[in-house]
Amino acid sequence: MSVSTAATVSVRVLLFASYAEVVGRQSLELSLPAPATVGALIRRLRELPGGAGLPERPLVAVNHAHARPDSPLSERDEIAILPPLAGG
Amino acid sequence: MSVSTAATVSVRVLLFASYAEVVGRQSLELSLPAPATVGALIRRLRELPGGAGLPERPLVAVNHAHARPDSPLSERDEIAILPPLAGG
Amino acid sequence: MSHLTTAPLELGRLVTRVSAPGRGGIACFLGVVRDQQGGRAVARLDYSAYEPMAEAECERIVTEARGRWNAEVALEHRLGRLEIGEAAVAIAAAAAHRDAAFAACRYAIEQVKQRVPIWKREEYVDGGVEWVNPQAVGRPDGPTAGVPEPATQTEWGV
Amino acid sequence: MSHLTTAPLELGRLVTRVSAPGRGGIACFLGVVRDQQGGRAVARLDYSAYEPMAEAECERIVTEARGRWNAEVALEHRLGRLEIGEAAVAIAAAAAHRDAAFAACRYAIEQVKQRVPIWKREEYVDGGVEWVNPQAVGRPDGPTAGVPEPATQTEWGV
Repeated sequence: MSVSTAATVSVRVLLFASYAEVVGRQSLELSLPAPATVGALIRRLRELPGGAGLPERPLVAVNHAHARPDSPLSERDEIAILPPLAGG
Repeated sequence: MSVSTAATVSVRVLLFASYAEVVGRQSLELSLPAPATVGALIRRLRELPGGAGLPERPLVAVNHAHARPDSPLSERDEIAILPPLAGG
Repeated sequence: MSHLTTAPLELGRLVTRVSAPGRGGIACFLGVVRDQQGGRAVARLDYSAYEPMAEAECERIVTEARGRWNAEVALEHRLGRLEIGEAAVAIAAAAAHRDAAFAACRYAIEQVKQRVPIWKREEYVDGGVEWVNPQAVGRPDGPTAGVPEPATQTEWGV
Repeated sequence: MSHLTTAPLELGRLVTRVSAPGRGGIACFLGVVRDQQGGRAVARLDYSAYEPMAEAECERIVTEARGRWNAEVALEHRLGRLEIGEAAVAIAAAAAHRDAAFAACRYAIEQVKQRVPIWKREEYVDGGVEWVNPQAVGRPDGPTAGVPEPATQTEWGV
């Protein structure tokens, strides 16, 4: 459950493929101190149970577009943590 | 009609597409003094009626393979004079 | 236009979609499930995707090809279970001339591999199962294959 | 295997012919009759060939692609009357990976244009008729188009 105040940013996090297996879930909601970035979110995720299996710098998408560690997060963003892509 | 002796080489000549229209025929037989080359054949062709419309150095094939002006001709070779290719 | 489907891909349908009287060259690509991967015999595989983002990335790739080469690109990726020999991705790129068609087709497949969030779970004849990491191909690495190293694929963004 | 046909080309048939379990990449090309040439509206056209040599050259191209890229290439050129939008040439090249497939496909179409004795007679909407000289494209040259200049196409042999 996320709690949104002026001082926090609540986002939805999606995990896929091998990352969903490593962490043991496919989605969660997180609140981070504002201003929040992708990098801060990843650090938090890696502290959660199972989160240490995630790499320090995974591929991340914010609202369906590739993002960078310093990309800012906004309230209700959809953040996807993407294992190495294998399409094609 | 070709006449084959030790001193001549008789070949069949094929003309295609625009060259057949320029020369007014699609095939002919020619005898050339031996030893004969592609270049000598072209010089002879350009002296025939309508032959002046052929270029000095057309594409030429001997027995279904691209040839050069100095390629030798043998008795009964099939020589094709090829307008600029436009396949594909 | 959906770029993802669980149905078998049909290249002819994509060719029809990009054809037009002014387009004289159509370059296509099919990526087909091979019978082996890193020396291991593959039995079958499953593709899965982060679907809304995969659709959006495919559409961006199509738009980029149109802008760069004035080429019309149709692009489909299959999801779900595939057998050996079935096409996983199909691309058709049409342009006035062949240089642009080939360039756009090649661009599309390279960008699909780099940017579109799709994953592949391979089942091997020996009974093993792995999430495929293209960065790890050539060094078959058993059960740890599913725990990737830090991302180098697109250096965080494209 | 005949490489020349008066029937409509079907890319799917060529793809089937080159497919095999170890070949993960299939690159294809279709050359399609455009609605204009050098700014002139094309109505239709006729392809003709020096058929035994055209067959032999196509087969040599296929063999060369196999040797250089370990790629299996299927290649067909249509002859006779074609309408706008119909395919004049179809190529499918399959290899273990896409680099080789694209290289073989591109090689095949370039070599077809350079080496295979095929000619194209275009009929224009304005009533004109020309034997097409690819070397002259871009300088529409009326009735003299059929009288070519000295060959530069392959410098007498390949």
